[in-house]
Amino acid sequence: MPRMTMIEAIRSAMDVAMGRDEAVVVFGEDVGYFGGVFRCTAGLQQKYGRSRCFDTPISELGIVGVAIGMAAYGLKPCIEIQFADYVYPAYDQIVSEAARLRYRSAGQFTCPIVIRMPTGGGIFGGQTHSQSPEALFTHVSGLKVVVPSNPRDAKGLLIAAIEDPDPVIFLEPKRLYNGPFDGHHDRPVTPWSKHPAGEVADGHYTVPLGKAEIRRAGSAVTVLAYGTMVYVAQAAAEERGIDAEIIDLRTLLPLDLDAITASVKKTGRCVVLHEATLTSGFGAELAALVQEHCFWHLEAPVQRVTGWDTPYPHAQEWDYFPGPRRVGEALAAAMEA
Amino acid sequence: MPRMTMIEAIRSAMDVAMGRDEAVVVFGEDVGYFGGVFRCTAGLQQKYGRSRCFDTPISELGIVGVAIGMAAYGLKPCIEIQFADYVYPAYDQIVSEAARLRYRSAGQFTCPIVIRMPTGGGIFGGQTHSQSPEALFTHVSGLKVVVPSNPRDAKGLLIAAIEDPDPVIFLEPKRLYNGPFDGHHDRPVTPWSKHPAGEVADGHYTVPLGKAEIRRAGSAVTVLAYGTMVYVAQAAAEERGIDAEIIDLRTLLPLDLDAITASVKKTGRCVVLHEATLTSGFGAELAALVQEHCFWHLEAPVQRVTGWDTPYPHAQEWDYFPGPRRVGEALAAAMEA
Amino acid sequence: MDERPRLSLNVPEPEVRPGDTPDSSRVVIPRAGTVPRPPVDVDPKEIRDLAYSIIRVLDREGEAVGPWAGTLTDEEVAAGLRHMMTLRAFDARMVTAQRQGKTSFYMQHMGEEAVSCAFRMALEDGDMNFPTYRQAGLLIAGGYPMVDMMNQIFSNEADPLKGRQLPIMYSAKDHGFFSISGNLGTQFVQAVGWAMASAIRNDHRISVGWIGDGSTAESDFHAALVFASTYRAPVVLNIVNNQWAISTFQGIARGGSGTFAARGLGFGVPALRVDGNDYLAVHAVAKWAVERARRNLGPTLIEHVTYRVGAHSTSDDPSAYRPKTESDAWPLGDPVIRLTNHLIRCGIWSEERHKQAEAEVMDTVIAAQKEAERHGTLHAGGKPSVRDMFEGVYAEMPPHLRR
Amino acid sequence: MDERPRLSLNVPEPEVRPGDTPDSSRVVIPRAGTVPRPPVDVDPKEIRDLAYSIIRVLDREGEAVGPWAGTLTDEEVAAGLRHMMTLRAFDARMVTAQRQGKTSFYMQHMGEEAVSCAFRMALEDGDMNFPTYRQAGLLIAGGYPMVDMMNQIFSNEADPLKGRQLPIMYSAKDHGFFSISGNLGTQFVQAVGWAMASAIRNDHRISVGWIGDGSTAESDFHAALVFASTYRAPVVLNIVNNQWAISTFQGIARGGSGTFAARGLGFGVPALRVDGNDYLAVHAVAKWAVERARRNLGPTLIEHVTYRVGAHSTSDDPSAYRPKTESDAWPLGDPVIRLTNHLIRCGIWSEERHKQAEAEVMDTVIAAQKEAERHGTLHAGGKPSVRDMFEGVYAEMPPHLRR
Ligand SMILES: Cc1ncc(C[n+]2csc(CCOP(=O)(O)OP(=O)(O)O)c2C)c(N)n1
Ligand SMILES: Cc1ncc(C[n+]2csc(CCOP(=O)(O)OP(=O)(O)O)c2C)c(N)n1
Ligand SMILES: [Mg+2]
Ligand SMILES: [Mg+2]
Repeated sequence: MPRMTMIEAIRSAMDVAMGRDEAVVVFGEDVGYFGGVFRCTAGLQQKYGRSRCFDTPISELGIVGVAIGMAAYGLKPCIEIQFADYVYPAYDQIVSEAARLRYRSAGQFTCPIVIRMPTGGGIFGGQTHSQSPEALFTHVSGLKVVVPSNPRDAKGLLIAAIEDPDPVIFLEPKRLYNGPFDGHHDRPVTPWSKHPAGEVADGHYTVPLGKAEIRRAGSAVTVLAYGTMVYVAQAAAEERGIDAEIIDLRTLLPLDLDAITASVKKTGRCVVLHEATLTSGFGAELAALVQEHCFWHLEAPVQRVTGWDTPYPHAQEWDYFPGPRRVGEALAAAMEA
Repeated sequence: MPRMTMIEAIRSAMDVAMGRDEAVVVFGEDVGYFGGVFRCTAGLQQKYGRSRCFDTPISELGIVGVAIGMAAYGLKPCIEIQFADYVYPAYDQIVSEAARLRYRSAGQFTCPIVIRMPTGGGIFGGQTHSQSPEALFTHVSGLKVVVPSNPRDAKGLLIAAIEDPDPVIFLEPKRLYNGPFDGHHDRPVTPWSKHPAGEVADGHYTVPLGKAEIRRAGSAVTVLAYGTMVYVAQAAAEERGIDAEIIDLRTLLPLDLDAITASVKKTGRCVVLHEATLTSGFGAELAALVQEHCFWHLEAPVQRVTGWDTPYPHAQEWDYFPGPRRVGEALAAAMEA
Repeated sequence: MDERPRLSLNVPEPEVRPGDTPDSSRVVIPRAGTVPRPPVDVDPKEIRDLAYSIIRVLDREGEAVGPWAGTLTDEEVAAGLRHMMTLRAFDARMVTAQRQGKTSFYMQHMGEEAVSCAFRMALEDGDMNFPTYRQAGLLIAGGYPMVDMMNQIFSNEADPLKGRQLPIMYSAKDHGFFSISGNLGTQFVQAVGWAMASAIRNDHRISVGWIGDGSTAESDFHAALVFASTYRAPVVLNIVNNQWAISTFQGIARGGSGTFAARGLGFGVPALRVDGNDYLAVHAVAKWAVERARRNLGPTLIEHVTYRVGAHSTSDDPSAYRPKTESDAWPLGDPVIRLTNHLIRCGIWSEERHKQAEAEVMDTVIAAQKEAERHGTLHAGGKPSVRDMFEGVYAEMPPHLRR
Repeated sequence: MDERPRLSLNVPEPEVRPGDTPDSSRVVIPRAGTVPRPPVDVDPKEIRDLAYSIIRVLDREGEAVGPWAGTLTDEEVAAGLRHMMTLRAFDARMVTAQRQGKTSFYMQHMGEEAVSCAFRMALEDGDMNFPTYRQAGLLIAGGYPMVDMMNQIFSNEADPLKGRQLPIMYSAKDHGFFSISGNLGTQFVQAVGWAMASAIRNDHRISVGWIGDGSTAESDFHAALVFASTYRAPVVLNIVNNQWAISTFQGIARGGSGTFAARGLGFGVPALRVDGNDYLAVHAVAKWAVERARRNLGPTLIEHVTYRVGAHSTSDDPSAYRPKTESDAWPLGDPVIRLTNHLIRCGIWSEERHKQAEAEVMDTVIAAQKEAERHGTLHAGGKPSVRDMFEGVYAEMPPHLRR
């Protein structure tokens, strides 16, 4: 089985999708000739031509707006927003248009687009290269929201997203592009080539949207995580010696509630993790659902470990990031309660 | 004490603020000569001149963008977005700029602006005149989010918001503009002139941001509501004969958590209400906080009664709206658990 | 102290407000037939003047004159008149229906009928419009059943949009009519995307974007022009300048630019202004722009100069912000009367025939309304189901909507 | 089957890519001194041509010629040269510092020094710039302490922004420098708002917006022009066209418009193009536009034609998308060399003096860097506190941040 980084896996997904379906087109800022600032689209223009992979003007609104029009025509655009922090200029087109087109036209027009964007911190990117805006999309009916945590999933989920008949927000944790990351920023990173999830099949396969995966089976406490935080959870559980069951949600909307409740009903405890700010973050929805569906099984309050309710700072990045120490404390607290 | 509708109270707040402080300016689509499609700014241009109250081009981005520049100069813009459903084109300016300006410039530049917008449904406005986007703002550090439920509060909160040194999102439940509304759309509405909260002082006063108010004291179950849902809660409690304690949150960010926990610790039960869609709505944050801070006092799961996870429909408006029947059922279920 | 003159804010105001007497003599309007018609493959640089003039075909006497005349046969023109009359009758009935509580909301076209009715006749089946809420003429002229329009307006059991959308926010894919959004402007850039897709697939079909004068201030307008200009998309971009955006006169959106068409100049996009109350002129300009797009010569921006005679919507009362007499003083006249006069002058129409046509048209509209009302109106009779509310959010209903 | 030619997508491409040989002979550049200088109260309609030309003062021989020459004394020009040299030395040191791990990120100005350095000299204290990340010349020429810039870049304990911002996202209110946003374009419309505020308060101060060629595609650019045009705001709107937006050549943002300045024409805003590598021309045009604004004559749009010689940022390697030799072939030369030659020709500068000045400048920069490093660098020495992270989200810390 070939080895791929997350970047290579994402590129391979688009390559496979473009090869199978002429309707798939790829565009965004710097994605054409250059192949994207993170190189996720490198080689696609050369392979599929300038009409199917091209650079765009710097207008996120325009990128999403034309993608919606193309989808209404019958294409399947898979577009890149250079950083998730820059998606807001396109927010109206996503929320008011892409998300509602099928509904408001009673299915006459649909919007099968994928909006890819690098998300999350950990690269000293400051306020504008570090954000995790997933909760701003999970509140929007009509969207799907996906956050892969490894190359194998990234490829399978991205192909599934491209093949999906509805708009998908595809958030790529940029701290994972080149290797898994457990939150210990002062330790060297193991590359994906040394990690089993770096084994990625060359051809077509999908990982279904809406299905979570258990990353570590355990009985003491359920940890709900996605993206980078999956590795932070693993590190924290290991360091504290806590038998946590770590669920990698993979798709936030629609959510795999069955997997969550099954685990929490077993463990009776739950810790929710994300990098985004706490208030009204996606962790709020998770905590609300868990207490609603597992109330009688819970032995401790659901805890959230998240970024702080501040903009993402530059110098204090590692004080902001919810690393293994903070996660470990929460796990311990959950066990004590 | 004079009687005012919510519209008159809001207008009076701006009038008072403009009269006291030359730095206060008011603008937006149709707000100048005409005085706003809901008439909230009627007469202000005539009284304060075209430089302080004027019509703008139809560009929500532009309205908020120039307001930020004006605030950086030293003015205090109080601007209107014609419907909350149309705020998304300005989302980037609000989230990336207004909310972060103080922080990122270490206080050199600040952004004392108020962004007023009619919110909520109940007027057969369909998908684009009915939305409640509060949760899209409560996730953003640096913003304050206010939702008044009656004329007296509306005026006091709006003056407080204008005087506040930071950006405030001010959501005006349009179904309450002319009278309280308990969700019984088939019954005639009592005008504000017949309601005690329609008594509004003429001059300057404030209602502090960040403080909730108990609308109905009770011991059986705590209901967390804001805007229109306060009246729905009252109707439901009355109809079911349940001794609910109804808290009108008034400010969602920063939240009056003390008031909430004090009540839930007393009642042991909690129902959270809003018109916005369920998933990642502000109710998720409320439920998450309540279970976290009152876990050992809770005798039943925190329930959420909200709009459905669909776009706001036109014909099915009263099936979508979380009216007294659905709220009553939740109250009863909370009592039974 | 600084002795220089102080700065002050310029806030444009219309020349007249309620109580004032409108004076249209200051409006400069070129005589019909005087604006040249360039070849469709003209270099945009050569025709910058067209952004500051007005292309007109029908003169005061009802004669079709000049290089833009002659794009339609007499029968086609007569059909066009009937489309406009139908739209006007349709509007009249629906405004009344709204007052009667049969629906929640309505927006009419009074004075602007020529724009969408004539434009439609320059398109082929398969082309796609991305309209605003004031181009129902595209549907009427395109033969979309009026009863389906009314079913949508009444949100009844036969509503093709299942009660989900605000009245008049039609969607009719098979008739080249994209789902109307309540959010202004968004569709303009989507039209460019649709056209780009057609170009990517080496298709023949083109798309048409529509936007109001006020809405040109929105960001989508800019994005549409940027993308259309860069990728030379086969799209016609229409600005319907009906002088008003609710209570706001067009000077607030237009600023110092002179015309809305001028916005195209900054993008190297050919920009034309046309008399929007002149059915023949609209058709001729539409045909020119459609041919450009179809021949892969790229986008065209058209400003249709017209006047919103009615209220903005059934929620609006224009007497609060403009003189009641302003519409009578509007110098470009009424599109229906002007085309009627033309046909009479051509000898293929008469006063009597017109009266008769009016009656026929009204009968058709009334018959459609009767049929629609059999399926219910907003508060009475057949309704879309509650199921319809939950379905269609996604292709497949996810678990959280099923719960 | 349809026999007409099929549509196809136009995707603009630069003339040369890595491996190709740049050919600047096709670029049409007017001779220095040939573009007329209109009075500042000119009707914008009269000067549409200026959007398609290039205003230049310094000729090939280093002579200042034509109607735009003569806005600065020799001493001022010599000071200007020193500002540019300082900025270049500053950049060189900081690029190295980033490579040494003293900070996370840096963006340099190589080739574009004249634009911000010269513009600053046309402003008064109290005016406000809304810059992008490539106008540090405004700070250097405005006398802002270099050590404070470096403290910000190093995110150290003396960082005026308390470690919160990405390096080079300076904020210096007292120096008329608005907080830089990482989000492109947003500041352009804010500049218009600041200017509107000054007009509302009948002040004398004006504002200046800055944006890159690529970023003109953003929505904020449109909103800025709409509002500036409508309210005739006292603002100067600068487009710095350095030919590239990361890997994307300017043709993608510009489309068919010919120039970026042309975008102003659609708004009736005077639009000028200037040789951005000609310190004297930039200053002259800036002065003209600033005077217009100050005299309440409204906004001006300026396109500064320049070239980004360096990489986009320390994260970028331009050899992947453009020929290495492209910058040498750039026909407008190097701003520092051109101004040096001018001063030498005027007889108030010499090769030796230049060498000496280079050494002095470098000493000052190094001294500042030493001082800054005493306060720490990103990963070593003094740091902003964790408290700094929690403070300043609001004027008063709300309970949920205190918990
Ligand atoms: C994004 C957005 N902002 C505001 C509105 C409210 N609104 C509805 S119609 C209208 C005026 C539009 O004027 P114009 O574009 O000239 O079109 P017209 O109604 O004249 O046809 C406004 C402000 C909206 N629907 N969408
Ligand atoms: C809203 C937004 N989208 C994308 C980016 C990523 N980005 C940073 S710089 C840049 C290129 C800007 O080019 P240009 O405007 O020409 O300025 P220059 O770098 O050439 O000075 C891009 C795409 C961003 N910072 N903000
Ligand atoms: Mg209009
Ligand atoms: Mg550039």
